[in-house]
Amino acid sequence: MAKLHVTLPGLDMKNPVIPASGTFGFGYEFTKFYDINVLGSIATKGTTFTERYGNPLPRIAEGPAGMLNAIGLQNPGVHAVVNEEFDKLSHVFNGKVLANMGGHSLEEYIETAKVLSQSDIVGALELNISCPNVKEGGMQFGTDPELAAKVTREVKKVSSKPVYVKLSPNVTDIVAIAKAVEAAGADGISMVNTLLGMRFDIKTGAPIIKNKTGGYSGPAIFPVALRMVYQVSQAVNIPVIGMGGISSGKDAIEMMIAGASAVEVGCANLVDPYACPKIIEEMESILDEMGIEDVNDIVGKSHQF
Amino acid sequence: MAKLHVTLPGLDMKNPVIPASGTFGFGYEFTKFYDINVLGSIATKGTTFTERYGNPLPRIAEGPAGMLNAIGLQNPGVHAVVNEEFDKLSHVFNGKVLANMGGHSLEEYIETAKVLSQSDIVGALELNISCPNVKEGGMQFGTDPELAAKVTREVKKVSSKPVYVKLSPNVTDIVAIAKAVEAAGADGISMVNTLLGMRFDIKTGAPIIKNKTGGYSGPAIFPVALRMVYQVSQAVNIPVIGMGGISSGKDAIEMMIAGASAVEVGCANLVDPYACPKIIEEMESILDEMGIEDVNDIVGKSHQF
Amino acid sequence: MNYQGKMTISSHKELTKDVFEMVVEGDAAKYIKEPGQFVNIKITDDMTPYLRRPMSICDYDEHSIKMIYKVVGEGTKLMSKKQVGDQMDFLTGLGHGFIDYEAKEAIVIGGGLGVPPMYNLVKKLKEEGVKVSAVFGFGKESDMFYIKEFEALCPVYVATMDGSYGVKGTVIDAIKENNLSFDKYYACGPVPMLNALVKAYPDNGYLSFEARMGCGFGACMGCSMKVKGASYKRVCVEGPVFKSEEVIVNG
Amino acid sequence: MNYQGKMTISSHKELTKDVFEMVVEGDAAKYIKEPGQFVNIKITDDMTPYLRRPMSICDYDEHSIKMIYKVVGEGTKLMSKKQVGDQMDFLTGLGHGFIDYEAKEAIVIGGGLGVPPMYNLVKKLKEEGVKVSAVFGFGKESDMFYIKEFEALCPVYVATMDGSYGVKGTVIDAIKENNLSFDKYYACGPVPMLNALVKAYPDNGYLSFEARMGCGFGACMGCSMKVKGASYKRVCVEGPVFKSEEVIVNG
Ligand SMILES: Cc1cc2nc3c(=O)[nH]c(=O)nc-3n(C[C@H](O)[C@H](O)[C@H](O)COP(=O)(O)OP(=O)(O)OC[C@H]3O[C@@H](n4cnc5c(N)ncnc54)[C@H](O)[C@@H]3O)c2cc1C
Ligand SMILES: Cc1cc2nc3c(=O)[nH]c(=O)nc-3n(C[C@H](O)[C@H](O)[C@H](O)COP(=O)(O)OP(=O)(O)OC[C@H]3O[C@@H](n4cnc5c(N)ncnc54)[C@H](O)[C@@H]3O)c2cc1C
Ligand SMILES: Cc1cc2nc3c(=O)[nH]c(=O)nc-3n(C[C@H](O)[C@H](O)[C@H](O)COP(=O)(O)O)c2cc1C
Ligand SMILES: Cc1cc2nc3c(=O)[nH]c(=O)nc-3n(C[C@H](O)[C@H](O)[C@H](O)COP(=O)(O)O)c2cc1C
Ligand code: FES
Ligand code: FES
Repeated sequence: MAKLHVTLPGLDMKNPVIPASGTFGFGYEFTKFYDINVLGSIATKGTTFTERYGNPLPRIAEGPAGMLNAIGLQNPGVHAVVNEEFDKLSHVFNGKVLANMGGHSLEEYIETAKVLSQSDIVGALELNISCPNVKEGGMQFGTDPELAAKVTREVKKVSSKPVYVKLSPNVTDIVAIAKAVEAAGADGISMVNTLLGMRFDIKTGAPIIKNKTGGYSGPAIFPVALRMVYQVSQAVNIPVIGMGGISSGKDAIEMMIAGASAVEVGCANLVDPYACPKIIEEMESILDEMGIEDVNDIVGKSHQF
Repeated sequence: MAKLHVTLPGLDMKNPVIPASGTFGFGYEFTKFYDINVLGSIATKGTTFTERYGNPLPRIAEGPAGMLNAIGLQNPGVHAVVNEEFDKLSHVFNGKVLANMGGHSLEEYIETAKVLSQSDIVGALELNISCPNVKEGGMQFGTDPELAAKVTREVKKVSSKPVYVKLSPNVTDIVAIAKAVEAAGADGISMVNTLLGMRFDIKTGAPIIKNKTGGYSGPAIFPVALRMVYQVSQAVNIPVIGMGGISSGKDAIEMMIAGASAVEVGCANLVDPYACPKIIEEMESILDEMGIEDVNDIVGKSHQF
Repeated sequence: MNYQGKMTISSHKELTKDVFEMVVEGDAAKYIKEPGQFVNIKITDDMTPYLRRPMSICDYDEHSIKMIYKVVGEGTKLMSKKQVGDQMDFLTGLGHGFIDYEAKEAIVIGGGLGVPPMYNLVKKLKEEGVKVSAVFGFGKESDMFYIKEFEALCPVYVATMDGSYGVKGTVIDAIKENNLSFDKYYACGPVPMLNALVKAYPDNGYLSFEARMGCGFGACMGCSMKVKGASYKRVCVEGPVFKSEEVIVNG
Repeated sequence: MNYQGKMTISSHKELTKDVFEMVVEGDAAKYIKEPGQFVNIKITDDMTPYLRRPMSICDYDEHSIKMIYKVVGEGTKLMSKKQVGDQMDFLTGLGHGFIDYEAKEAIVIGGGLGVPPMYNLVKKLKEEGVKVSAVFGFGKESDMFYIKEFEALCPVYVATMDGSYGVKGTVIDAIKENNLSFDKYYACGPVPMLNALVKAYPDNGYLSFEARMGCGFGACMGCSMKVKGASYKRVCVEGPVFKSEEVIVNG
């Protein structure tokens, strides 16, 4: 049976499959469906320093082979996350989580990182500089290499845990941003966040999402995510956690071939609550069929061509 | 019955539906299926000054709800296009075409524009500064506002016909590029070209497309295209021809609501050779159902929200 | 714990233009606990439509679920083409429904596609000895459905917007014109109707809300509603039924 | 002019592991002109798989088309699940096939899934009075299919890579070991086989090529092949059959 175990900074995981931030809450909704200890890790819901209600409804729309969301980082604030959500989670999950965090401002990122990185259950931080759904902060940090480097550097200073920077695909040159955050001390890169999209109600003419634009994710963005992971993983020397449209074990393997050292699975969890365990099983059986003994052997296999 | 007639610079069209460049050859392949005079116009295959064979095979891959291509602007060169292809086309099509053109260099764009714009069948030029599939030129002109403005300005100088500039979606700020080409004299904007993507053969690990990356198009990119058309059409005062994933009359209407004054239909033609006539009919019946008498009334209807 | 499973269509018919009644059978039905809960359906096996479609439960038992739905878009259109014997993937027993059956005189209020979930509720209320009447609002007479089925259970009062049947106007007009008295009400329907009800009757009501949903089981925060006394509640987990006292009108 | 239409599956069976024979019926069959042409199939009604799937024609008449295909990916897997009575959308009569039947002694050469299109060709050649033999290459004995059907028409020689049946090696080994003489050959199979054939027999051959296709009818330039004496030819329109004289080996 193929070995799925992978080790990344701060994350020693029995397999490379991590539910993506925002699509798995703080984990325990899924305990209704399965034992979440089968997962490599969990990327928890984007956390900010202060509580956020998020954007007005509707927050959800659909596209071909994908969905749009504009949640707007709804979360109870970092103290409630650490004291309540992580506490609840620690009773049902014995691994380490990848604590996703957002912010309005550099200061908010720094303060949030301080608190999060002190929590025992946190293996590493995932610094979201790519949220398209909040007015200030969010994506703007992720589209400018200098700002991206700055927030990375400041968060690294205060974090006692490794820091993954989560990149936006809505940029001309994602490699430049990846290199900038690597130079600023990032321990890894998570990519990609959602593509900025819109849908309209043809009867009224209004955007379906109240916030107008939303983040597009799901199978539809898979080829774009693969391309970016391929480009970035060749350009940096830190591990890349790849995501965007993964919904099968085959997809996860393709993403690792593109250059990802682990994968996150996002909105597939919403459509099929069993998506992650199914992906883990399918990865194992495909690798077995292909005669590959260790999943680490396929990471970046495409780079030789 | 709803009026579908639209008038754009250089293009007086019985309806707003134009097959997109590269997915309709020089038109006559489709005469095997239907009378192409039902179309508003035709965006002809990207033409360069000298003949191009294009990229090695495989040039085609697939994604969820879409396809990737890396044709690489294969075409017989501008003189053969004007003398042979347009000549053949003029026997079966009595409208004006939108002559799509590409180039390696500023000089090639200029020389190509000179020749193309003198052809009678050409209503307007479509300046492709967004082809992701050629090594030099192509997309690089479309990702930098200054370069984009420069090529627009130079082509405008030599063209006797209106010039539409075709934008790449692979950018951080498409509005900046749109404004730059508007300021440089563009008569209209065509958008979007394909999203840069990749797929891998999980057995060998190699990219499926020989050229490695390809342009992703089809329904999967529709929400991204809508968002960009919405943003650009609000920021400029020249008409936008919207495209990216349109495959039904409903899609075409949604694109016009987003802000497009006409639409192009790309790879839908490849899957269903009757895509364009079906879209035209469906647009008419949806508008009738909605009680809208003139298709021009829905252009940019979303901007009021 | 598992409440996901394939259900097989055992009956499917059009009640009135574009409104269908569908009965599905399968084990996942046994996770339904109360009227007002909903199911979330993956209509096809492919990627389009991508998301599940939430539907209320009109009636249910251990092995079957009856739903009534209207064709409004791509997903419901595909659903309407399904045939007896076809299967769809269901998440069942979602959300919190109507659980307070302590009343003397109750009215159930349904607007359009808010009518169906009242069916099982009326049955439950009657079992508990509550005197129930139903007040339903429709656009026009030809939109009406399921009236006979309800009339077999309780008195039914109808309002139509164009006056083509019953009282002309809204459900509130029907309540007033018929001088209906009640100490509790239960409602489901479009948000403007729910808002109007909360304004007219701020207390002792239970109202079932809709929201576009990403998951239907609490994972995505796509359906959060601002309510009094809490920062927010999820329509899919804490709802879809909320107390009139906690609803923020036009929130 | 129209050569698009729904075809209905009238027979569908597995010949050997993952290799299926499917017969479809419908009017679009009448646009097929010659062996070696192909059809392009939209397997589902939805957006995935997005593109059509090209398939050679094994045999055909005015109303029906027989194909043999192997399950290699998502599209062919979905196809293999189709049942008699199901419909798929076809473009038919695509490409230029084998049209030169003037030979004394011909051999048809098929490698793997290149075997099926030879079936109707052998029939045509025999009708024209040509003496035909068939040479087929497979990986191993258990991959073989359709041999009996061909043996009913002409002598058949087989090569397997592992030697489990017939000559060990390639089709060229089989031609040589069996001392087959021929003044024309017709081939279909994987590109390395076609390249080897052109090298060994540069003249008087017709070879059918494959390419990943965007459209199958000449619109997208997805399938252009470099050939001698022209800047390029499209596999889907000018091909899939090319003369050995114009093929650029490893082009
Ligand atoms: C808890 C709950 C119970 C429901 N019960 C019923 C019922 O019993 N009968 C019935 O006919 N309808 C019911 N609805 C509404 C039903 O879910 C939508 O009509 C349906 O999802 C539309 O799908 P579509 O693909 O046909 O429309 P589209 O407009 O093509 O759908 C596009 C997207 O919008 C969402 N959407 C569209 N309209 C609504 C809506 N009104 N509410 C929520 N999401 C929507 C869809 O789920 C989908 O994600 C209920 C909704 C909720 C939230
Ligand atoms: C002219 C022509 C005739 C053919 N005749 C036959 C036949 O008679 N029997 C048969 O089994 N196969 C035949 N093939 C190959 C067949 O088209 C592919 O096996 C099939 O498209 C694979 O689809 P998939 O979804 O299962 O595989 P996937 O790998 O999932 O397909 C992904 C994409 O790659 C393309 N693709 C994959 N493999 C090939 C290939 N070998 N050639 C062309 N495109 C490919 C698909 O069309 C699709 O666009 C023919 C191909 C061509 C071009
Ligand atoms: C409903 C929803 C909420 C999300 N919230 C967050 C978030 O809080 N922080 C973050 O970094 N990414 C968030 N994302 C992005 C996902 O983590 C992921 O990057 C993206 O969805 C692409 O992966 P997918 O195609 O597998 O969904 C969210 C995505 C969805 C669909
Ligand atoms: C096979 C193929 C070839 C293309 N060639 C060109 C081209 O020559 N010039 C150009 O400007 N765009 C070209 N495009 C891009 C399309 O014109 C269009 O912008 C894009 O496909 C998005 O629209 P769609 O999603 O409807 O296909 C090509 C697209 C495809 C699929
Ligand atoms: S729909 Fe996902 S949390 Fe309610
Ligand atoms: S496949 Fe489109 S031109 Fe041949």
